Amino acid sequence: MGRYVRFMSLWEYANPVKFIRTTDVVLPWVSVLAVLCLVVGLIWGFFFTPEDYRQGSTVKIIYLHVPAALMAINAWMMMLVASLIWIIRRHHVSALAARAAAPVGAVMTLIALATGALWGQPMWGTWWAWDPRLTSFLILFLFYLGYMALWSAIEDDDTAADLTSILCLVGSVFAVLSRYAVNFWNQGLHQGASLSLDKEENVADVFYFPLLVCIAGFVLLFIALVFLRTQTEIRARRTRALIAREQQG
Amino acid sequence: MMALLARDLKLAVRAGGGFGLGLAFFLIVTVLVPFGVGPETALLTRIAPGVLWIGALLACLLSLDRILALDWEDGTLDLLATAPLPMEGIVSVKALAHWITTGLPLVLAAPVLGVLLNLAPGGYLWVLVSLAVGTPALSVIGTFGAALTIGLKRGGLLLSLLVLPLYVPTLIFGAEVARRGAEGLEVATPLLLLGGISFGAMALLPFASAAVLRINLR
Amino acid sequence: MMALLARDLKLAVRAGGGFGLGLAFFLIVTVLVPFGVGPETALLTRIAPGVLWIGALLACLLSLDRILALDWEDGTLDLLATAPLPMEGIVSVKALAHWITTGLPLVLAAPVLGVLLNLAPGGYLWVLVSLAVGTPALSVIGTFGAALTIGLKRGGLLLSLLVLPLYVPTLIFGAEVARRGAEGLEVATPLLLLGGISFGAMALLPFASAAVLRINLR
Amino acid sequence: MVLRVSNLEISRGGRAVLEGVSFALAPGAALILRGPNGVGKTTLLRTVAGLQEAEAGEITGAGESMAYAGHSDGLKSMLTVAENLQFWAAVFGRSEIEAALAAFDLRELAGRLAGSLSAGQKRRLGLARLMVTGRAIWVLDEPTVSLDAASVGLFAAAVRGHLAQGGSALMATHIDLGLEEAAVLDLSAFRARPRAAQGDEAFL
Amino acid sequence: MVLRVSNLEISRGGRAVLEGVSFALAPGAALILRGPNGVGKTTLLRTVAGLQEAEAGEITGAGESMAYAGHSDGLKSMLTVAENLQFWAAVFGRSEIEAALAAFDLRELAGRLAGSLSAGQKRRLGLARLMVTGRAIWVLDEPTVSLDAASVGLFAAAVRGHLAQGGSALMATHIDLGLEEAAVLDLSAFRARPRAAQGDEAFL
Amino acid sequence: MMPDLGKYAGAVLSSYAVALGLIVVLVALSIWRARRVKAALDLVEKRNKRHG
Ligand code: HEM
Ligand SMILES: Nc1ncnc2c1ncn2[C@@H]1O[C@H](COP(=O)(O)OP(=O)(O)OP(=O)(O)O)[C@@H](O)[C@H]1O
Ligand SMILES: Nc1ncnc2c1ncn2[C@@H]1O[C@H](COP(=O)(O)OP(=O)(O)OP(=O)(O)O)[C@@H](O)[C@H]1O
Ligand SMILES: [Mg+2]
Ligand SMILES: [Mg+2]
Repeated sequence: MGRYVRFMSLWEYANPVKFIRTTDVVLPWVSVLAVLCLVVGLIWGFFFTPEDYRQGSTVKIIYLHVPAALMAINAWMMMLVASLIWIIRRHHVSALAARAAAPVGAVMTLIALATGALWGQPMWGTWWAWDPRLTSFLILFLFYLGYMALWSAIEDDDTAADLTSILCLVGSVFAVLSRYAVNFWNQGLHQGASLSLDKEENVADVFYFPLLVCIAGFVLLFIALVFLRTQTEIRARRTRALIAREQQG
Repeated sequence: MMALLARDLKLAVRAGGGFGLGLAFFLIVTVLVPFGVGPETALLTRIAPGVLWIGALLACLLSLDRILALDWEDGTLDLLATAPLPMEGIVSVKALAHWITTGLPLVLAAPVLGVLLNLAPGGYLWVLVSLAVGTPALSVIGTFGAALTIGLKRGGLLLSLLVLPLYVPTLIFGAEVARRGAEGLEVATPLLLLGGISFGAMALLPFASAAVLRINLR
Repeated sequence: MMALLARDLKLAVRAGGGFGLGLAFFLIVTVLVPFGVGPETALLTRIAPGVLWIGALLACLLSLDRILALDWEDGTLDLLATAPLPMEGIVSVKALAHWITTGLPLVLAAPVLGVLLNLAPGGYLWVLVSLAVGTPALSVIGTFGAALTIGLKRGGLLLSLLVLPLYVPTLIFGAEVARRGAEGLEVATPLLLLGGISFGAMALLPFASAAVLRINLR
Repeated sequence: MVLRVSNLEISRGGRAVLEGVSFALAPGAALILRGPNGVGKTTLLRTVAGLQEAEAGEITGAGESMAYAGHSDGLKSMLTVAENLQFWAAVFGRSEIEAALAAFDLRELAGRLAGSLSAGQKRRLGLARLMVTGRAIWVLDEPTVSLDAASVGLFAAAVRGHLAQGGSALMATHIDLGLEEAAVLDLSAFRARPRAAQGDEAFL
Repeated sequence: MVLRVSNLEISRGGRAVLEGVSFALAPGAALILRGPNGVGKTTLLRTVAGLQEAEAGEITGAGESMAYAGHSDGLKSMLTVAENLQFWAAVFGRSEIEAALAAFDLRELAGRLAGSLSAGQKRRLGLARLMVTGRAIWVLDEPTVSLDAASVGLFAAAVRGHLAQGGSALMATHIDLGLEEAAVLDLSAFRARPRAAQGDEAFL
Repeated sequence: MMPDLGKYAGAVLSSYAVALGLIVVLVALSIWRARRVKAALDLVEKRNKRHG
């Protein structure tokens, strides 16, 4: 017999069947962990953290707002990587994973926007300001909308995958450009990054740890949803393929 | 008649039917305005009612070519013309379907988008009311324009051009209601006039649209 | 290449070719704005540069679907794809033709429409310059969107949806140049950035458009 | 109801096309229109269907008892076969579509989206539409385009059934439909003398 | 240049259509593709023309020496006949259109707008386009649709002239073209086993 | 048990409501569609096995 292959290549998971089999095993665990983290983090944050001396109880919004904002960007990043994989190696699963991630990312963006707006009313006295960070999130939301609209408008699956991948690439470039443009256009109210390593601006530890748990929860939730939705896309595609074969033969 | 309405609504929500695109367009135009005129909130508050109205109008405008053109291209209109439905009824139902799939979502979304433009607190109600009263007129007038330009290849731009002047009175009174509402002034007069336009358009324009459509089907 | 450009320009000016429709749309949108936001001149002066930019952008947008769709429908694109022209060249020429027939007239008309909006005296030059530098980017980006949505029935609204977010940086810098110019501030930085976007889009996007078009022709 | 066309004169795109066309179509009868491309068959049928006006002459008996099927089928690709038929049945105030599905061998396809049908299947659906209208006079423009032999047979059977129930059919076609009982009218004989239509004539 | 197709496998809309198609087309030769509707003639020709990719197999010798004419003619209705031809000549780096006009009896129509032509005249103009490309291998999809007998004769003569000059032609058609010297390939024999195209196959 | 949220109760509670609501809707839709698609696929697969 040939040499025993110890490590399966990562690309093996690009096989739809293998993907479904593997994720079927992993999915329940990820889901349970996600729920666990979310419940623990949110309860901890909501019930057992003190009020901030400046922001009062509104600081509790951070446990939803920051994780959602992070996932909104990470989801797009993931779609970008998946699109690149599809363009270069043409693995169907990655194209479908990108498709599956888009609505999740869009909802995360929406959550960040909504919680931010609700936060802004007490803090800044306005629901909405054309702050660069808020504005670029709004633009990100528009990109999600366009991406999803294009997917649903094209009938042929591979064509849709090709076109949306290119849109994702071009869109990423323009999203970054927009970010700079918006920064140039209006200097904002929003605070800077808080999780960065320079300690000056960072939130206090009491808020920090439950926040980390919540972020973990959102990441796991994202992974679980993307796995589930990718499975769904694969199955839908397989159904279409089988029906097409029936009709032909 | 009901069958036609049900079918149009069904087609709009099926994949690729374009439901929600008008809404997304409205959102985007609203977002673009601050990029154009600058981010000062006081300024935005002042122009918010007008921008919302113009945005809704443009979103309506861009979806007009779907009202009749698809049915024209695949021959459905020819067949409907020989069916036992009055042409006036057909165009009215088409306008109604357009309003339900485009105008109504715009009406409901406008207050949310008002947040982005720092609409004055008193304005939300009146923006909603003025759009609710005014958008039916936009759909009916737009159907007339669609009937006029049917059969022209890529006639979208011409359609916009024909319809925009017809939209002027609706826009003037609609935006006036919204603006006065936002500034806390009396709104009864423009609202009445707006209602009058909407009502008049709904009552009379279908006859013109039907006539135009019959001519174009020849 | 030159033949393609010449043909596109000829088609645009022949009866029914749609030349001038973009301009007319620009005019109408500009005229509608005072109806929407009210007639105070001070307010109009302030928003004039932004309105001109948004108007130009929308006029561009509405004419995008003519760039490629007509050639797609009558089979010309299939034949061009088998002709000895690189696809990148084809889309670039198409974008150029669109700019000459739509962007250029808008640039020239903008100062005239500025009068209607009480543009500040210093603004005329900079509105003109910013549009001249920025509209090529609009055409090139729009060609990319048109290539993406080709073959979709009545894809006009989807096209708008895809293209508008891509227009954001151009609009921001363009309007910024115009606004700063009108207020007598320094314009060099945004103008440079605008030029950079225009230039980058012209240099790189045709490759994306060509790739998309090849996929859609399959 | 007898469809009666007398001394009809029609024009298209500003030019007179046919003149002096007369015929009558009694219940139970079928009439096939023939003639080279561009002679005016489509124009004549559209006039009979009331979609365009005649320049002169009279048409009686069509109107409310007539169902028209033109070059395009008026199908929505995003609706299923059954939904398409149900829609047209509802428009004509009816609801029964089973017989129509059966007559054109569409039962198996009833759940498929119309957009996923082949050209011939689409055409069959377009013809099935006639049966759900419940109208007596069928006015058909090249009904068998893109149909294979078996489907043409289905169509001929459907027309025979329709005639047997007292209906009638007026059809333009280049193809042999296998309907020997139908009368044939060649339109070449009615070509209009070259002249402008009435709209233009006012300027001559 | 010999056009050589070997063991070609093609798919359309996610389904395999033909497989194992092989043929060679030498200069001076013509090959006619036959087969029922939907067998995959159009798909095969588009693949040869490079407009879509093959699933498997090889095509050599096409590319830069090939001119394609599909179901649509790519005419602009707002340009005149001569302007349409001049445009295509310029695209292929040439300028001579007289011979093409003459070959398809279009001289008298040269100044008319293409939009005002009849369907058959439009098709003649579409075929004349081939002659101004100067390409050696013609790839034609149903070239004689809507042509009358005389025009089919003009087309056959044009093809013969092209072959005599060392060109070659690959044509799909349902109609008899009057080209007895052409070889015939019936595609029915190459129908693909029912299965999905590669894109879908990953999911089966 | 309920912490005192002070004057910002509205903002905090409504952000939790909105965010959790959106998440629940997303999860529910995902699961619903997953079930439906899986059922459809099972149906087709069974049919295919039966016919060979
Ligand atoms: C409405 C839209 C808003 C969006 C899209 C948004 C976006 C973001 C993003 C992306 C982050 C993550 C930053 C990072 O950690 O690197 C963040 C964090 C944060 N945002 Fe917002 N934000 C919005 C509104 C607000 C409002 C109104 C407030 C009110 C004060 C606010 C307060 C915060 C705080 C406290 C953090 C976390 C701590 C920090 O990272 O500094 N945000 N927001
Ligand atoms: N839209 C139009 N504008 C101008 N002329 C037209 C138009 N449609 C048809 N014609 C002309 O009117 C005449 C009659 O056309 P018609 O379609 O009735 O012919 P037909 O007998 O149905 O032909 P076919 O057998 O090809 O269907 C033709 O000479 C044609 O050129
Ligand atoms: N756009 C499309 N999407 C999906 N399937 C298609 C598409 N076009 C064609 N097909 C299918 O592909 C197969 C081959 O089609 P093709 O057009 O190559 O046939 P053809 O031999 O040229 O037929 P015809 O003689 O009618 O022109 C057919 O079964 C058809 O149903
Ligand atoms: Mg005809
Ligand atoms: Mg074919």
